[in-house]
Amino acid sequence: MIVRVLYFAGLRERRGVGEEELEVAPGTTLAELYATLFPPGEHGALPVAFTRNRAVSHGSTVIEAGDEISFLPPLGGG
Amino acid sequence: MIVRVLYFAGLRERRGVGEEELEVAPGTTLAELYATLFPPGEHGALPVAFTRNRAVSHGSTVIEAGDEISFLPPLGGG
Amino acid sequence: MIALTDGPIDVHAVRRAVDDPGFGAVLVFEGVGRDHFEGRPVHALEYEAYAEMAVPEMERIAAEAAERFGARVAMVHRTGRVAIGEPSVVIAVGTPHRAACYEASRYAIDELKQRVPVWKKEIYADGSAWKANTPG
Amino acid sequence: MIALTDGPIDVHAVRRAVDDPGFGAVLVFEGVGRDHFEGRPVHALEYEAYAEMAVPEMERIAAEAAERFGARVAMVHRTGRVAIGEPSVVIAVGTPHRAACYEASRYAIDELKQRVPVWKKEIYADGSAWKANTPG
Repeated sequence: MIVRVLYFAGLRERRGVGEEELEVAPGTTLAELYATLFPPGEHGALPVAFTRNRAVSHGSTVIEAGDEISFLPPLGGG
Repeated sequence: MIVRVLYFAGLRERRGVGEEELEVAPGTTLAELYATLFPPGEHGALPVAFTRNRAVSHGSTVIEAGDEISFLPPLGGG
Repeated sequence: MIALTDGPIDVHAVRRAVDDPGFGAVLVFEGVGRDHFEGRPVHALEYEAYAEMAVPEMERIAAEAAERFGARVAMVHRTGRVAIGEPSVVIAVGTPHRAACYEASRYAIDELKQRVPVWKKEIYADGSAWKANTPG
Repeated sequence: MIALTDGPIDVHAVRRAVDDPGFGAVLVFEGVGRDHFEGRPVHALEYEAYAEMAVPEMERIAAEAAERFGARVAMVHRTGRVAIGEPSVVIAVGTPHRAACYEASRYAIDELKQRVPVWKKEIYADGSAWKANTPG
């Protein structure tokens, strides 16, 4: 199934795009997709907040077809 | 001796002028001058801060020739 | 910038007086004439100051805020008639970080109300009254 | 007025959005780009937002401040490049009395920093770094 994934800040730079459509296997969770897209480096994975359809969600949430997914790095607004 | 007296807010309105020069007997205190100029009415005297030469002073301070005297009603700035 | 003025306060000029490339936080406080007091309509305000004492006292408050909070403070108070909705006082504060900015701004307005010799008259449809600040 | 903008913030317009004849206190907070961070010179800042989440979150914060403090809140955050000395965020708050004004302003900026999905990059002479807010 197809989902839309948005990237911001350091994750956008690592991924090289601001957003893309991805094919995801049914049953995949947000945390699993994140680990696939951004395997931990030498300093470990960047801690992120998971969002699904523009609401904060949990890593254990199962992704559904058509979802808009994002991983929010630590915030820096203000 | 002559002193300069400044009036503000309600005291200015009661006195009818913003400032004037007054003849004061040597040895007069700030509180005595105030009581003379503004005898307590039915609601008593307005509580004031005494100033002498642009600094807050005490009612017991003895006035000297050439002083600039004022009686500050409760403040309302801001 | 520490001043009294008998015309409208140039809020932007007060704000600019605390510009500094090392400041990450700026707060501009405006005390504004309200259209009512305890349910009674207020038509305008009139302020009066003992200028020769008020300006030095405002300067002392700004210096205290600078020492205590590392803040730059600009402060302008109106005298004369102030229309409803217009600021009677504007205080701009700049600091490197925001916590000190809020503390310094609050300090400046609280001390101004307690210490600076300025008086306010509320003008009603059928009269007027001098209004003192309540302590604290 | 709750918005993101990729150009300079019109501070006066944000201020005007909280005009009300019943308000006796108005506070305008500006978060401003500083020229250094921990001793290192900063040349500019770059902000990025998840706009579809950031604007609704700012609206929620403004609604919370209205309910808790009786405040009207206007809030605009920059995206893109922000020069040193320019505001990256402007928050205007109006209330009948000043105590609630300070509380509401502080609430709005603190919550914005914790909850609104915006990111900041510091640009140095020789590189750049994403800078997260510290909690609390």
